[in-house]
Amino acid sequence: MEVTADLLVNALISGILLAGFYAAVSVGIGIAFGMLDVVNIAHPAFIVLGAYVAYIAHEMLGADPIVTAFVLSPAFFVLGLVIYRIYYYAFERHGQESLRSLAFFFGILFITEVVLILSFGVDYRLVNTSYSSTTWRVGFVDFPLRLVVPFAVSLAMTLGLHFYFTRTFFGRSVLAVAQDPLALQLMGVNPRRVKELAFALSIATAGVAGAFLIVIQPVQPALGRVFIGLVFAITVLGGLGSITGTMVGAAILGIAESFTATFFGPSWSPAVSFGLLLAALAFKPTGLLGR
Amino acid sequence: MTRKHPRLAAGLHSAVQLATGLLLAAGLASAHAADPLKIGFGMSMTGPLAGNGKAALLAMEIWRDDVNAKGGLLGRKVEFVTYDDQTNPSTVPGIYNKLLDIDKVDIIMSGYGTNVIAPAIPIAMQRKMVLMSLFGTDVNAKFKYDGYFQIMPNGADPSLGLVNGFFEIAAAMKPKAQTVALVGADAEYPHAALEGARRSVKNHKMKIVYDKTYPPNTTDCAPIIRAIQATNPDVVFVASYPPDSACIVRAANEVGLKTKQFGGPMIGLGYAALKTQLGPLLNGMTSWELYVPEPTIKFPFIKEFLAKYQPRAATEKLDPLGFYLPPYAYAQMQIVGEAIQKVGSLDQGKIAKYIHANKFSTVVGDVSFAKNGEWAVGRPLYVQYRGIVGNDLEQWKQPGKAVVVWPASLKSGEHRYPYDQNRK
Amino acid sequence: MKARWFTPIVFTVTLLVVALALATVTNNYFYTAAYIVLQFIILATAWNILGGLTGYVNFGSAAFFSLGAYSSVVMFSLFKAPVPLAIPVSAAVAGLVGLGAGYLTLRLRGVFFAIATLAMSEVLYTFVVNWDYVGGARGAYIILQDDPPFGFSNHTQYLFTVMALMTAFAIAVARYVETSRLGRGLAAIRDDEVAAECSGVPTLRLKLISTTVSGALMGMSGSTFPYFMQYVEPTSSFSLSYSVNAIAMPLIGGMHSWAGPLIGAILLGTIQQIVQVTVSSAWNLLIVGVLLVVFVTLAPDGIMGWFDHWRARRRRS
Amino acid sequence: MTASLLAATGVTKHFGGFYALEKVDFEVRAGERVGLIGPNGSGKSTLVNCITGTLSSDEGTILFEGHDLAGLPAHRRIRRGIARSFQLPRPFAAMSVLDNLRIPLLYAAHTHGGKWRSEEQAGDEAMDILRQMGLDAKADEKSGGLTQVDLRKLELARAMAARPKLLISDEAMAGLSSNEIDEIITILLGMKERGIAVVMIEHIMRAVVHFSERVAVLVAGRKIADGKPDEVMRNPEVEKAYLGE
Repeated sequence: MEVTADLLVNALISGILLAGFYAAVSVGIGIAFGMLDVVNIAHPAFIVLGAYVAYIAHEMLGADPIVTAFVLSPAFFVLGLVIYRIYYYAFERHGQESLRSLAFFFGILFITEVVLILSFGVDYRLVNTSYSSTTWRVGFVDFPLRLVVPFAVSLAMTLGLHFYFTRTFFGRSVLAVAQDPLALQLMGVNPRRVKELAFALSIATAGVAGAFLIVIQPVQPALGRVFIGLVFAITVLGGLGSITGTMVGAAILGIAESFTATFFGPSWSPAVSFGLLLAALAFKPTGLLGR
Repeated sequence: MTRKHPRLAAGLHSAVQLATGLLLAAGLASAHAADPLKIGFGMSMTGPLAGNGKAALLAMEIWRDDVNAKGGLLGRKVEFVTYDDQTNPSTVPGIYNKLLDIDKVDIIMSGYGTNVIAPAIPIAMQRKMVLMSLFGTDVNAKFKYDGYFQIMPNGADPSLGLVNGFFEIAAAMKPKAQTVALVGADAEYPHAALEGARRSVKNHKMKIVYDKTYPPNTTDCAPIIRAIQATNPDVVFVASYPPDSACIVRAANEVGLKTKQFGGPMIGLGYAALKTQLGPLLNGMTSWELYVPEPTIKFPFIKEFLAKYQPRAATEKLDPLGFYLPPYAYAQMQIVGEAIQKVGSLDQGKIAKYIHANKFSTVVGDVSFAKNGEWAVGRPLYVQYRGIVGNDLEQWKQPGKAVVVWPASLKSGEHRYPYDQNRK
Repeated sequence: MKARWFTPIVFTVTLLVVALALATVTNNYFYTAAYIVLQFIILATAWNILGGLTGYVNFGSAAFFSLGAYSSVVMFSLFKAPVPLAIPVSAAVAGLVGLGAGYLTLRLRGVFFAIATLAMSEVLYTFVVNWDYVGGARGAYIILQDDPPFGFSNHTQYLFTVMALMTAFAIAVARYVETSRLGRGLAAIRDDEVAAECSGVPTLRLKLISTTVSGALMGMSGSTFPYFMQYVEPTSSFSLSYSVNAIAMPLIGGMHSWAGPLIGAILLGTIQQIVQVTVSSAWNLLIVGVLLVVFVTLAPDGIMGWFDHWRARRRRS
Repeated sequence: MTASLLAATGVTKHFGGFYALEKVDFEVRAGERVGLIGPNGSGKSTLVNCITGTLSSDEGTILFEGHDLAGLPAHRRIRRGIARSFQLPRPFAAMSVLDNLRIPLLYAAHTHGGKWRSEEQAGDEAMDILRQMGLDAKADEKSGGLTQVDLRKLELARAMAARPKLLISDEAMAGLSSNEIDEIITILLGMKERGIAVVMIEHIMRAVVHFSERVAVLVAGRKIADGKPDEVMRNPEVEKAYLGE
């Protein structure tokens, strides 16, 4: 394949736009797994749930999926609170239980899938927004709004989260909670409360990512499974414990996927993505920006 | 599910049989004349192809009700025994052995698609059962089983028959297309279609300039389309499954793909879901279809069938158009039913022989079978989408939106090219 | 039970059960359903050697299963290898990959190891999809034209028998690993790897043995799959359900002894088989999901845990 | 003077730019009782880790009974006779106390204890050790549920079960009451009878002075003193390091 400036620049832009979506999908795992050590493997199922919620609102009220997602994010936040409560009483209280909690979240994943199948059927759903089929063209570079809008909103969301976690008292106590819950308690902060709110926040991001998902591609109830590997790859690749790590991981996988698809053959892109992850794990297990 | 199929009780009963190891010798219970005639099959009711599977099941149930209204088969009421194969081949041996050994069905049918048909064939062969199957691509090439039949209308050389029309259209353009880009998803069916396409391209003396596959869950297909555009092909051929069909179509519009002819056997474009969701993005594409409401397509009774199917599909949240799979799911039942009635018994060997020897008039037109169980003469349609406005469903029920451009005998309009000038 | 009697007893019981089944059961459904349950017993038992006894969670069981299956496909394509030859080769290939995964444990613990095995599974899947010799995405056909050997009346019964013997073998291996000096060392690694190393346990060697044995047994469970189906394709053989079941079954049965995965696999495997032919599989998934949630929250040590509690209480009173 | 059991010379270990140990010489003779002291972060635990093989040193040689230990992993070193206890107890929490001792008996003791032990033999020997430690009543309890002092004893018992020639006790008394400290000291003093050399790392001076025949002092990764306890305590540099704290 001949490498031209046209292809190169477009591959890069496509990769970056894709990375924006990937960041939104993974940022919840970046919080739950990266900061709280909660292996929430059901996160992608909540993303798909978010996609269906956005779909329903669009079908019934003609509402824009992304607007819906933000309006309904308190509901996802509450869902997160509930799930964390169950998780806390079943596992966290007893300490070292990562394997059982893994199975717990698998169970939650299946239950969510079934609920979606029973209520919406198994067909692929898709939403067409006013911007779905518009593409801006700057020179020879394409900016399809279908990806640009989620990218921009995702960037705003992840940056917002980044500043929230680095600049506010609550955010910093989240970063502290995994490392030294005792010290936090001495400061008068209840670590459980902190984890609960942070986890709820991570589920709220799933709702928003779900809206992006249904704008970008058709969705069916079991689609979440496809994203399990991807979200953990992104979180681990960039490094745990920071939102910037997730963003870096998303950028690497997004751009790698786009370049593989453009210049080598899209069929190999999973091998490239997960090969990168394996290499990163083998040589720097803490991730590129790891703590 | 139990609402539709009273299987729960029967299933629990059989589970008890399994658990207690109570085991009846096959053939002990011979069918009484008044017993219902049981037809058994697995079908995708969950999993990635469940949308198709459930629509097919509905069509088959319509046939069952039609037949029973006329007094059943061989004077016996027809009953279905169905299981969910989860679109997963590893469930198939269990399902068919259960159907044959425990449920003692009289006739078996296949589930939807090559993946679940392939593991059913060895079981059918072992039990010497006729297997009428639904949309497999050249599965019998390896097994060479004479009790195997297949209803997708691609002809005796299925993977070539599936795609040949597309390249005949390309060859008929002036000037004749020279360069071809092939792309498809990493799954059974698209790979089969690509294999046929390579042969067809060679037959038409064109040149392949791009030939790659992609993972079915690709999120953004724009890099693929750009890589294809960089080779500047006259023709872009795509073989895909529903989610990636949408991915490719959108990417082609976003990138502004410039080529003379774009399309192919893209599964999903035949359904209402993608037709309405993609809407005007489909304009100008040359796509494979199995039925479209054009004046040149005059299958007997298809209108009556759709009149029954569409309202029920709407209430069960299934494909509301029913142009793709349902008529063929119905037709395969018509063929099996007619054969049983004419043979006058359930002798599998005689039924197979009858189906091989005769021509059947079905809702999808006249069908006769080649030696390998495929349609003797294929009849896929290639259409060009035109004048689609917005995301309205009703427009697809009107003629002139999906104009048949191949085969010549069914043509309802001329192929317009290049693609990029007919996109709007 | 004395250790040296265990293996002969397991094999004798297995042979008796198989002989009884072959003599009385003629319907093939029994054999196909039993085959699948047995296959899950091996997968769960194999997973537990690494996951339950050593404390490393393998998330890529489907990949090892598929390695076994595709090794058989290659052998069959090359020279129509018979089942008894395909089994050891499949086990060896999967065991070698397991050995490679074992070196990952040098640097990766806990969830990171689990993610690495998941990534490995994705990479292997991509290779199989792009490898035309084994059929690539289209899948491979293994068409058995000859009659089954050893006078079996059909292939299903033959493969069921083979699977039953492999299951007995896997259980014997798991029991041996658990009760031997090796098992004590693995348990020490599970509890505290640094302390184990400082107590003289050659941790790397033991972990390599564990990943290799676990991988080889998983490969073995997949080796007969292509003969059973006569058709394999990558999407379903790398299906997440193998990986999840391999974890869920020991978890439900109990992870600290060989009997846990056995009980869990029989229970969950049978339920799945029954549900598949009774209610829709949406419910099937729901049952697995609910069982998982209920067991991990309410019965942390699985069914064997209940049993141990009950035994302990009876001893005390 | 008996021959040297452990002879570490010029041991250096750095983490990035931070030198945790810089050219440290450290010697232990057979059966000797040595105290190793130093402020927090002075490199004591790093030195222990380098000797027992949990870390590998960057420079220097460590000889044990005249053999170079370079490249030997931790499990091979304990098999040669270097056992340790951990500063923060690391029991095999899911096992019973007795089974905790079985691990070193089965995996380490055989190499110089002469023979492979059977499970039964290992159990009997483990029981003996627990009796000496006063832990025999808790033999069947899960080690995860032990009290602090019992955990410390278990650490020492498990180290002894490896049948070592050198035992390195890393702060076995931190956080214990004075009665409990006396118990531990009695146990450590008893090692001499079995011909086991002991290196005691401790903050509690009373214990160190009482216990040690010789004391070495590490400050900021360097050894600043090594000699008889009373001499070392009078060393102005040591006084500075300790009083300056």
